[in-house]
Amino acid sequence: MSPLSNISNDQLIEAYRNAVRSRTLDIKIVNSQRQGIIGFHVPSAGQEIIQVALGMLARREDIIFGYYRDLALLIQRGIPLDKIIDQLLGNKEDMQKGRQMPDHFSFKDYNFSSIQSPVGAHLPLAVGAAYMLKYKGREGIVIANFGDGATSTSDFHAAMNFAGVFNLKILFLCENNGWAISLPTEKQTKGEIYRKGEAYGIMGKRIDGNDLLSSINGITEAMNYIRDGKGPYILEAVTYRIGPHSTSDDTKKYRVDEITDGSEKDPIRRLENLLLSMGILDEGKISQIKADAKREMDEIVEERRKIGFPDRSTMFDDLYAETLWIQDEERRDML
Amino acid sequence: MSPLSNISNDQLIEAYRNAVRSRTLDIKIVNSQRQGIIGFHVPSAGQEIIQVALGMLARREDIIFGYYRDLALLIQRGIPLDKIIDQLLGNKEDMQKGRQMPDHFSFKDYNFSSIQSPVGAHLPLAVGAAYMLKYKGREGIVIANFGDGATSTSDFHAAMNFAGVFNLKILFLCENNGWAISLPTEKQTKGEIYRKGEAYGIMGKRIDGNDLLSSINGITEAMNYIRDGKGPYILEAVTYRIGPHSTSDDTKKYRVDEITDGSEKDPIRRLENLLLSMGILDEGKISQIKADAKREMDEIVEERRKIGFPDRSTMFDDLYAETLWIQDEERRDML
Amino acid sequence: MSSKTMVQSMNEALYSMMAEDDDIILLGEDIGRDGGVFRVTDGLQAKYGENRVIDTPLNELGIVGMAIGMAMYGLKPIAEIQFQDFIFPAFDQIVNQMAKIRYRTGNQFQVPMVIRTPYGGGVKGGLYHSQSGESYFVHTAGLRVVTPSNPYDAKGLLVSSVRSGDPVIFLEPKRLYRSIKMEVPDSLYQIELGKARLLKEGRSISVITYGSMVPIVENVISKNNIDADILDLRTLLPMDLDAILKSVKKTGRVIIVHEAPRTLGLGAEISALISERAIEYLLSPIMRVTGPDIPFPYVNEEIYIPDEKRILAAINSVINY
Amino acid sequence: MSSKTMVQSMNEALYSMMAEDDDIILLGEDIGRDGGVFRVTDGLQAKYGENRVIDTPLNELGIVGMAIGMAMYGLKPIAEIQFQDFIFPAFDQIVNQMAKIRYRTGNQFQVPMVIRTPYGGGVKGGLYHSQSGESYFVHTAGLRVVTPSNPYDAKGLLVSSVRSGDPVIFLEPKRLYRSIKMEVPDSLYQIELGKARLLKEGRSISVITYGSMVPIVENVISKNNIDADILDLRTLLPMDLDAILKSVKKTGRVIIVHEAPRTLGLGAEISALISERAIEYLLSPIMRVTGPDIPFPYVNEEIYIPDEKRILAAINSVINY
Ligand SMILES: Cc1ncc(C[n+]2csc(CCOP(=O)(O)OP(=O)(O)O)c2C)c(N)n1
Ligand SMILES: Cc1ncc(C[n+]2csc(CCOP(=O)(O)OP(=O)(O)O)c2C)c(N)n1
Ligand SMILES: [Mg+2]
Ligand SMILES: [Mg+2]
Repeated sequence: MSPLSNISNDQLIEAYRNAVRSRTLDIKIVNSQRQGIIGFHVPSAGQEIIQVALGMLARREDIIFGYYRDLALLIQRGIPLDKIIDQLLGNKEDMQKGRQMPDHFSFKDYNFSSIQSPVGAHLPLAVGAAYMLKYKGREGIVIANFGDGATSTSDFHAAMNFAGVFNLKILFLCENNGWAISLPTEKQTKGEIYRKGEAYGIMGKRIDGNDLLSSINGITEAMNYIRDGKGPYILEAVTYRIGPHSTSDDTKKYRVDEITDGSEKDPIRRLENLLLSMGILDEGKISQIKADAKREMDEIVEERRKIGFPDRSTMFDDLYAETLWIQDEERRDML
Repeated sequence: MSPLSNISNDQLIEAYRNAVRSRTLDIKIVNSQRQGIIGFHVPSAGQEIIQVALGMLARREDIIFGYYRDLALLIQRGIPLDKIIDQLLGNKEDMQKGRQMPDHFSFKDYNFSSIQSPVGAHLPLAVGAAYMLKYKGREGIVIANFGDGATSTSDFHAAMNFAGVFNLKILFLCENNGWAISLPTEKQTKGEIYRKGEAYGIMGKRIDGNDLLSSINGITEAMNYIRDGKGPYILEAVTYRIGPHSTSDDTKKYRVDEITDGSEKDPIRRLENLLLSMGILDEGKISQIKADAKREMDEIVEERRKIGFPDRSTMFDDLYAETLWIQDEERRDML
Repeated sequence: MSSKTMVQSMNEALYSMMAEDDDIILLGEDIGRDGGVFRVTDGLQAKYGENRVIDTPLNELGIVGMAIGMAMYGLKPIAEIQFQDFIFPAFDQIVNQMAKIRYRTGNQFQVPMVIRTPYGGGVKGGLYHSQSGESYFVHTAGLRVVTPSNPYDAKGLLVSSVRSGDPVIFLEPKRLYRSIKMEVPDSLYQIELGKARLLKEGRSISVITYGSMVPIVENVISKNNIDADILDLRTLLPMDLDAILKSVKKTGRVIIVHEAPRTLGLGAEISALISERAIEYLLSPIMRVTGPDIPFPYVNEEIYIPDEKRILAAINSVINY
Repeated sequence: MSSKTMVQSMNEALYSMMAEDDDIILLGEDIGRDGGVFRVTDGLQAKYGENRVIDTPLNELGIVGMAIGMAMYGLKPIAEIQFQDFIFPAFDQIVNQMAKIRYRTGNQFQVPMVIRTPYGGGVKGGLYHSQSGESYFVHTAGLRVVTPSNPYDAKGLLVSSVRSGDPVIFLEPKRLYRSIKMEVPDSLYQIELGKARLLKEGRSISVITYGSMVPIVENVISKNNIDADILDLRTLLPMDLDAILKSVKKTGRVIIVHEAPRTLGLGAEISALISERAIEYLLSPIMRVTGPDIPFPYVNEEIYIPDEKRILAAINSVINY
């Protein structure tokens, strides 16, 4: 049986399209950053395929705790582009009122939780959400994404151990892109990431996160295991950070590139080749998808740029259920 | 080859004697606590054999980071009883000037580091000490003891991972006594403690910490591995907490005893039977060892009790290399 | 209504709130079968089951982080940290997550949760079972910080904390857990957060205090017949600025008493608020009577905690200034 | 002597100290090959090797804990925390270990180590790359806390911190890393810890500040020709009480300027020290000009940081009181 037997051709094309859209937007953001339109960005280039696969398989009711490099996942999840761009710009329409740096999204309506900067700190929260599902007898699972560097954090350890002890429905998905800023994964830990589950009685597996089939297979297997109540699961998706860590990062000091944008090893190119060989796509269609994506991203950034910034006084809101005298007074004094 | 081939009969008797002395002192302290002479105690009853074995095999230059339940280890390490008692009493002769709770020892001269209350927090420090050994090219290894509960701490995770990455000479020795206060080990983690090393590329093994032979064997093997520079090692010594967690703890709510003081399963009794069967000890000698220990402990506590408490003004010392105006002023104002 | 200790009144508050609201969940070390090392959660696991009164592994970061995740998704967790001294492994979760999630998500997510934890010295706990760390939390916008000083307040403040919808650090003065008994209603009631209690009225001096120091302050004042306002803050973040200023404007003299170390202890903020807003009413320096800037020692701990002598000396120096 | 930025002067300090003393070791995230995300350790790994300039895994607790262990056993580690916002995972190690080991062991062990970390806003870093957390450390007896405001001080204070024999939190105002260039000696020199610098003398008001706010304060004062004492604290724990009191007794008016949130920001302690010891000299309220009690927002960050307008308004209100 083909690993993709449950996946229609349309879904494959959609996955490809979303990967391309994500990459296109990624490049657009990097360029916008250079032009001073967007303040900062952590490119997701190279990690689109595992993210798209995850987005295909995650259900509406599943709660996703993503991290800052999950752009393709957001797109595949169906979060409207304008909401994504609004966050990147920190404009008045940004659901977070311009408070967080670019790429630190929260989309509660889409069951996409809140991204913070401190690496790994969302993982114990994901465990709490999974506990809620269990306690309330709700459908769904929790999916927590993170990088290879995050496996070193204390939060990872606490989360894995608690998840194991309480036997929660949670997928720990490590996007091992080979780097934590300048530190290569082999200096991050001497253990294998997918085997870290053994310390917690948690099942683990490594997959090729740059290959859609491997990703879909691996995630499906893990999700079935989890949905069956057999326990948490850690997937190590081997992927590759094509670009720098962020728009502030200069990779020259520490790195010679292995996979470059659009090269044969680029995961989007790999998918492209697969779909070409399967006859699902042809060169014409590919060009069109790319051109459409380019136009779409150019237009939407241009459109959202016109929106102004949040009113200054809003920066004193939302600390508490009711505002305290402290922030009220500071708002009055400072504006 | 007998597992004990490197151990002389005298050493075995000495080990037994020290286990008995430790147990005797343990009981003496608990009684002193009831009488209000000593403020608090975490009994080590049940864990003497693994500790004595470790003390036998640790070299002078090895740096030990023990934890609060390592009384027998201190005794086997050769730390003078009066210094131990002085700490328990917090008297004027206490090297720590009465500042820490009982059982929180530091004996730098004996290469026995400093014990704190926060569980596990010494483990990253042990890694730092091991790094020093490596950097300075010094002889010796670091030994870090801790309980089963400590394996859940963030400190454990950080320490194990760093030790693995830097390939340090460090023995992580978990005294798994089955409990963390009221939490049984199977609720502490769904992983096996000795296999937690796999998450960090660290070798691990489980031994019967209530059996001297198994303990000596296991520790010897681990130490050889470490001294040969093959990497860190985690040993899970299965042992048993005979008493309550501490003199403040009431076990009735959560526990029915499995091993009781002096029962056939009591590790000291097991060693006693072994030495009897080997003809190394006889009943007379045993009685004498016990009687000597009793007298010794009664006398020394009686003697050290007479020593007064540290001068009040010393409580403002030792925060910095030179005192600051803040503490100088507070000393002046408060005394 | 019956006579209860603080441990009892809080246990009762938890018991009743849980009966009313299934979303309330307790978690922490040894809180279940053992009932907590101070017995505040005694009997609750037997009543509400292991899934609602959760014995956790030994990791405070995990406890707090898991509670935050629960709170974001509809539950109302009440976490116990066994001693406040052991809350620091969770500090990043508290400062960077719990306190900031409502803000950073533009109010998409709320974090209605309480961290209960015993604080303070006087139980021969040495460096690590005696700390008064309220400053670390009061400096952190996004949190509420609450400290009761008696069994009645403990119950009412705990109920209000749970119902506030905000993340609350609830500091329990462990020295008072069983040392005071008083009449406490059996039913649930609330005490408004952010409001101090004027527990004695006077004209010559304002003594501002809270938590573990309240009974000692009351003692000094009554023993020595001092004509003082005694203000028990009850909530440390936000403080009751109006009550503080009102009292100070009346008396013109003020001392602040707390057990935490002086440097950047809460007294610093109180003093600063006063000299920003009411300095013209002051007749003498604002004095702080506090723990010293040293770790809490095991021996001589009675010197650490402000005692009647030191408090009285400060009062006299201010009154006779 | 040549013109250097703060990044350069600190890099030079590290370079030279390491050349003199083999026991000095650097550790942190991305400090080796990459030279640190702000390049403060640039080139040092190439010079001193991987064993002395250590790229660590991503765990701040591990970094600080390992450094403590090194320091207890004879080394002099200098740890970098990539942003001060990320120091909290190590907070337990800092508060309960680093600050307390000398004390709890009765001086058997010392912890000569420095944690360097960039702090403060103004670089579009949002909630998690902008924090000014000095209060969390200043409240912790056993630590020293140091903050330079220019390249010269940065070098001298860093050298003194490393040589102090004590655990030091060294807060580097990241906004000033490259924005100021000044003449800095090439050789090593020290600046005494605990001593403030009076960087301008005047008679009408004392402006007390430190770190990132110093250039802004200087600007306001000089632009507006204000006859002010400007005190750059340099060391936040212990503060230079004598210098503060001397200035305040002279001018009788004081404002305190810092970027950290107001509530229990350092200004609170300064204010309290003054009204404890010199209230009779005061001619007007003690005002604080600080960041607000909110997380540091990404957009509108310029409102967060005290600006010339707010500082001037406070000065005027105090002078014209
Ligand atoms: C607790 C914490 N420490 C340090 C940082 C700085 N930092 C940001 S991203 C990063 C590397 C993360 O690597 P990884 O988890 O592999 O994710 P990736 O960026 O490679 O996707 C570091 C060190 C941080 N954000 N949080
Ligand atoms: C960080 C921290 N959290 C909680 C405590 C309270 N506490 C003291 S000992 C203990 C259990 C430790 O269990 P384990 O590590 O198995 O050691 P054992 O006492 O069984 O020898 C707990 C929870 C503490 N000391 N430190
Ligand atoms: Mg990575
Ligand atoms: Mg145990």
